[in-house]
Amino acid sequence: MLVKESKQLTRDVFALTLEGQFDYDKVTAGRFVHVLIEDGKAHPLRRPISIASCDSHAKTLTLVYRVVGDGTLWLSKRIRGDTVSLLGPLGKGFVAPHKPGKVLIVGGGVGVPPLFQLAKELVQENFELDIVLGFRSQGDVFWTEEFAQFGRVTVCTEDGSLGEKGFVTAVIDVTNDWTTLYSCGPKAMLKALRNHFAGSTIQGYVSLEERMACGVGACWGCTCLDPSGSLAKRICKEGPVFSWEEVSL
Amino acid sequence: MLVKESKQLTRDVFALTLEGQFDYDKVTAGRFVHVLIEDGKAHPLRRPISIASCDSHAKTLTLVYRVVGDGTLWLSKRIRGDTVSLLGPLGKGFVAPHKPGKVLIVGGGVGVPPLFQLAKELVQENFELDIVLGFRSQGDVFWTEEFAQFGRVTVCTEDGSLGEKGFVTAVIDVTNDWTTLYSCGPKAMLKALRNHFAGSTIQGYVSLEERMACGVGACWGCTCLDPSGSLAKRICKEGPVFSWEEVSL
Amino acid sequence: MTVDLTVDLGGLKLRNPVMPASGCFGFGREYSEYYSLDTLGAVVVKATTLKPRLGNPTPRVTEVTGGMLNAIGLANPGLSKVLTEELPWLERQNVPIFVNVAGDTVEDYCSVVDEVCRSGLAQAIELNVSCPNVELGGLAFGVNSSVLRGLVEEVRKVCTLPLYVKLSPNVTRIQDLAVAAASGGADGLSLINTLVGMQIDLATRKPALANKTGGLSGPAIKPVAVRMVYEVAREVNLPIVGMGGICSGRDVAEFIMAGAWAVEVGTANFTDPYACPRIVAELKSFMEAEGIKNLEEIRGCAL
Amino acid sequence: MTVDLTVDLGGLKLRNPVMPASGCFGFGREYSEYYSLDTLGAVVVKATTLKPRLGNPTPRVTEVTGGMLNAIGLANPGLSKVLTEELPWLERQNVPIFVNVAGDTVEDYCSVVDEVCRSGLAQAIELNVSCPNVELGGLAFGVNSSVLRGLVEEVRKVCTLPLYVKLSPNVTRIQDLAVAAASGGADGLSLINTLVGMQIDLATRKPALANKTGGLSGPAIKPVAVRMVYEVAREVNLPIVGMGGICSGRDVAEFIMAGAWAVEVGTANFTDPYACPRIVAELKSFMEAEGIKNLEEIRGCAL
Ligand SMILES: Cc1cc2nc3c(=O)[nH]c(=O)nc-3n(C[C@H](O)[C@H](O)[C@H](O)COP(=O)(O)OP(=O)(O)OC[C@H]3O[C@@H](n4cnc5c(N)ncnc54)[C@H](O)[C@@H]3O)c2cc1C
Ligand SMILES: Cc1cc2nc3c(=O)[nH]c(=O)nc-3n(C[C@H](O)[C@H](O)[C@H](O)COP(=O)(O)OP(=O)(O)OC[C@H]3O[C@@H](n4cnc5c(N)ncnc54)[C@H](O)[C@@H]3O)c2cc1C
Ligand SMILES: Cc1cc2nc3c(=O)[nH]c(=O)nc-3n(C[C@H](O)[C@H](O)[C@H](O)COP(=O)(O)O)c2cc1C
Ligand SMILES: Cc1cc2nc3c(=O)[nH]c(=O)nc-3n(C[C@H](O)[C@H](O)[C@H](O)COP(=O)(O)O)c2cc1C
Ligand code: FES
Ligand code: FES
Repeated sequence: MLVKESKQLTRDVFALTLEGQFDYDKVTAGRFVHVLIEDGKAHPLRRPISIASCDSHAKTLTLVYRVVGDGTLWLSKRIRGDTVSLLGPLGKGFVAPHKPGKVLIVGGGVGVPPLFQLAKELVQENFELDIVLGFRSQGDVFWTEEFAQFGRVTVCTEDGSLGEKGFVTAVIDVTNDWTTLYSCGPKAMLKALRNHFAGSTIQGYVSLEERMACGVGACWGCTCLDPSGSLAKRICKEGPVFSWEEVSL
Repeated sequence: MLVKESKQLTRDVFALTLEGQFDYDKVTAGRFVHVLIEDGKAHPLRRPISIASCDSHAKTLTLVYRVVGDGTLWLSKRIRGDTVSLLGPLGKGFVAPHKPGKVLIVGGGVGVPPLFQLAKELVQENFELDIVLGFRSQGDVFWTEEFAQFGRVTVCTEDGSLGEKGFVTAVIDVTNDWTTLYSCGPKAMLKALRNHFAGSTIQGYVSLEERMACGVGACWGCTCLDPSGSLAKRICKEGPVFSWEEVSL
Repeated sequence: MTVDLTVDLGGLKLRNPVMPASGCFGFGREYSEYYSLDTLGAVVVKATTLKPRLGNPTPRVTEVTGGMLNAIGLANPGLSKVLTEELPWLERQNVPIFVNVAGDTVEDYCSVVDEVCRSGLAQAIELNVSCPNVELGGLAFGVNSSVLRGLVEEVRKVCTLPLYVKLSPNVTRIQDLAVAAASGGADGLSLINTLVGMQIDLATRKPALANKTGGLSGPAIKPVAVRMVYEVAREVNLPIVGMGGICSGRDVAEFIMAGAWAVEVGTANFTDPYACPRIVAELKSFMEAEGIKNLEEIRGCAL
Repeated sequence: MTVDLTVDLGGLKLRNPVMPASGCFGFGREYSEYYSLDTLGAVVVKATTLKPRLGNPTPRVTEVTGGMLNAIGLANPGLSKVLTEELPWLERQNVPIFVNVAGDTVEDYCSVVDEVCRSGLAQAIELNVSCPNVELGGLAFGVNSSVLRGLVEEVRKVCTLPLYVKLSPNVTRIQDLAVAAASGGADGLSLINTLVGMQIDLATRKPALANKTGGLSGPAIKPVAVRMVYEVAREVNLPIVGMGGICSGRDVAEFIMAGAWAVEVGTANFTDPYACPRIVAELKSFMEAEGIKNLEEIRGCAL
């Protein structure tokens, strides 16, 4: 696809908007694309990046990513008119709530982006949303205003430099009447959240990350285990979104 | 250096003009630069390319090369404003004639470019030049008019589609009174030329090619042998220009 | 010019010499969503073991310059599911099937090979001998000539299909192992499996893979693979399936010239899901441009 | 934060752990035109043999993805010129000198080592054991434990300098060769030399190198090199000089974490003539950023 715009959101987080042909119909929140780095010669493995936002009318796709290594650094240097090769959309995204009622969305760091597309889709289906976004520090915060159009947003930072101080669990009251929880972020956050809601009837979903090779389910590089520990699931194929019941965190 | 202009001369030959800082003072005809391909990650070896023309006032350098593989293909895609990393000038270039008198310059294919800078330098020193340029076919011919400003140019093509038909030796009369011969081109041509002048007192010089790694004399990858076959010479360091007496072809 | 891409692997006819490599193509389902599998010479399925295996802990793949490391650890659904759920589906795709077989003991190998042969669902067996031999303290079957020969002899007894032995490159002289496999009764040789490698994660200061070491694959290993195919082709008169870093039709030509009859493509599938059919097309154009009528014309020409 | 880059290789003190690798830096003259050699930990000179050698026919270098193949064939001016023309010059550059020694017979090695030690012009010997042993029909000294041990024992008798044995990676278990070298009396180990590889030139349909096979070096081999350093560091308690594909300060850190005490940089010099001093600077910044005070702090931390 062609780069339409590349925007730096924080010190190390970028939003890349691509335009052109893509299987827009198959996009649902939580699915991801597998991005080729340069011509793949020095970098034979593609990079999995969640779809942060998708506009099938304008034919654009937005990815939001943190620069952490060679691949994302290369990506951050693409400018308008450059070509980027994507595979996707891949994986299984978020499923709509089984029950009506209020929905809680919790994102941490670069786990926030896929929740944007999710919030957009849920609001279209008239769900009421509470959104909690956690970041390390003020300088890492992005897109909180964009989320505000979809629901009530609470921001927290680990050092308290913006919003509430502490981890996302600190600002989430488990006695609230949410029916469904969607979360994406560091594994520690996902675990803490599940523990936080231990005993609750809320239906929880997590989006997981693992190093990937194929991205399509063929190499078994990216597995996680079911809670019994005896069955492997491919995060790229059966996931990246799983319900709490499906996986051991 | 920065790409100032890239011009396609034939189906597969390109002229790349670079501008910016360079050790212009050390340029002499026959010396070469060692060109980095991309960031060197997939292509750790630089590519040796002769300096076809150099203008130390305008601070530009021109390389003329044939696209034969990955490296030269990449080079052919550089556009104005792109950066190309060069090492050089490297090697030993053509030395001025020891005796006054007429000079014969013979180039074949992409052996032609370094002779352009040579012709320019010799004319500045008031030598009279005969120039013979051989190509495979009409479509491969380039820069013959540029050479015409320096002397009498004879063009020949293997298939006779332009100029004389045949190899360069076919149009060179050994009884002519040249004191010095400079040649650059395929090894078969260099050999044929030397045989052609067997018994003559002409002082002959050849510019040799070999696969190179370091380009600076450190790896001994690019050697050729002296006529006795018992001494190795590094083409990148002691060459690429040698007198007939120095090397076995 | 018409170019003949077919290969006759000792009676087993392939449409073309390009097959996806074991472990890089699952059992074919995933890539069948990208193209029809009957465009391939054959499909080599994931290593199949007697019992299901979860494989190693993650992370089990990581990238390195020009390649990747994997320590999947033979994760697979086990023989019984492979026979009931995977191979029957794959058989319907109209493409020859090579079943890659792995095990911890000679007995394991024999049981799997026996059942696969009896099932009638496969066209050839590829013996993955890079697995640690638990009876011999974890040394791989494929690094010792007499151990390898012993394994191949036993498997041969139950194997009614063409038997390809897939050699490990982590040895001093691969031609010795090739000879051992041949004298044990192999019908052909596949090479190379991955080179053992390691990457250190500077953030954790520990090996990047949970398993510490992993198998290096991709373009980085191509020169080693071509050399090994060449060395084996000079000493053993059996069909060779070459692999290691193949990304293009020109890469295939290099392997064929070094003595391979057919090739497998592994890591390149991850870079480009259409790699295999693209490589078939590129090989065809290369042969057309060079006036090569069939593969035999160039097979081993560099020897 | 001040960072201490020095290394104490069993008494031999180096300013920093970065030295150019043998064969990739001549005798230092060429790169001394780019920077002052006293910025280096040491210089490892080109393999030196008893008699001058022309080496193999050309082409003897070629590029592959992420690396290169070389078949220089030990071209060098021979011991006597090295002692009279090369080492005296290099000694004046104020940098420790490792003389890489090669030979066809045990006697050759001993003669060269003996004379280099007597000359007083070197600080250490690096024994290149990847050379074919003419007495044993061309099998390399470095691929058989007892042959290697025998060589090292003989060299040890005449070697009065620290003796580093440079191991070949083309073996089944490098740790066995490391143990053999150690028991033969090595003071340290260098690893890895190049992997044997081949490239086919599609235009000629023959191997690209006149010698057919060549040594693979560069980033492509780094994962194999890191793994081997790790395996050797776990089994042998000697200083290790690690190498194979090092291009950056971060690469050096990987080797140190895998157990290396110092490193050599080969192919990277060709990509960037300033590679060695750049890598020293990068290593320093990495250590500063990570709060690592000296190399011992991270040496072998991934083990
Ligand atoms: C399903 C999925 C969705 C993701 N979505 C996003 C997103 O929307 N925004 C974002 O910033 N990041 C996302 N990530 C993480 C992202 O894939 C990595 O940050 C990225 O691959 C790093 O590449 P690099 O070359 O910069 O880093 P390097 O460390 O140089 O990469 C080396 C290798 O490790 C892999 N790798 C490194 N970190 C990770 C990681 N955290 N997860 C998976 N593989 C990794 C790379 O893919 C590559 O193969 C997602 C990961 C997964 C699995
Ligand atoms: C001193 C010198 C001066 C040269 N000047 C010119 C020039 O002015 N114009 C021009 O068109 N060509 C010139 N060449 C040849 C040029 O270096 C090669 O065509 C070029 O390196 C090919 O690179 P590639 O990546 O396109 O080809 P590939 O074949 O992909 O290259 C693979 C490797 O082989 C080497 N290689 C391939 N062909 C040659 C060759 N003929 N000579 C040396 N190395 C080769 C490459 O450098 C590279 O390391 C010169 C060569 C030398 C030694
Ligand atoms: C993720 C992955 C999994 C693999 N699994 C197997 C396997 O199960 N059995 C096997 O024989 N080889 C396996 N291999 C090795 C490949 O089949 C092939 O030999 C190797 O990757 C070299 O080819 P390539 O460079 O084209 O990938 C695996 C390779 C990779 C990358
Ligand atoms: C051109 C070239 C010449 C080499 N010559 C020698 C040599 O003479 N002696 C030796 O022990 N190793 C020699 N080597 C091997 C290197 O010293 C080093 O072990 C190897 O290249 C791996 O390091 P690298 O990947 O950083 O290049 C040579 C390598 C190259 C590329
Ligand atoms: S990345 Fe290959 S199965 Fe998930
Ligand atoms: S290329 Fe290294 S010596 Fe000439």
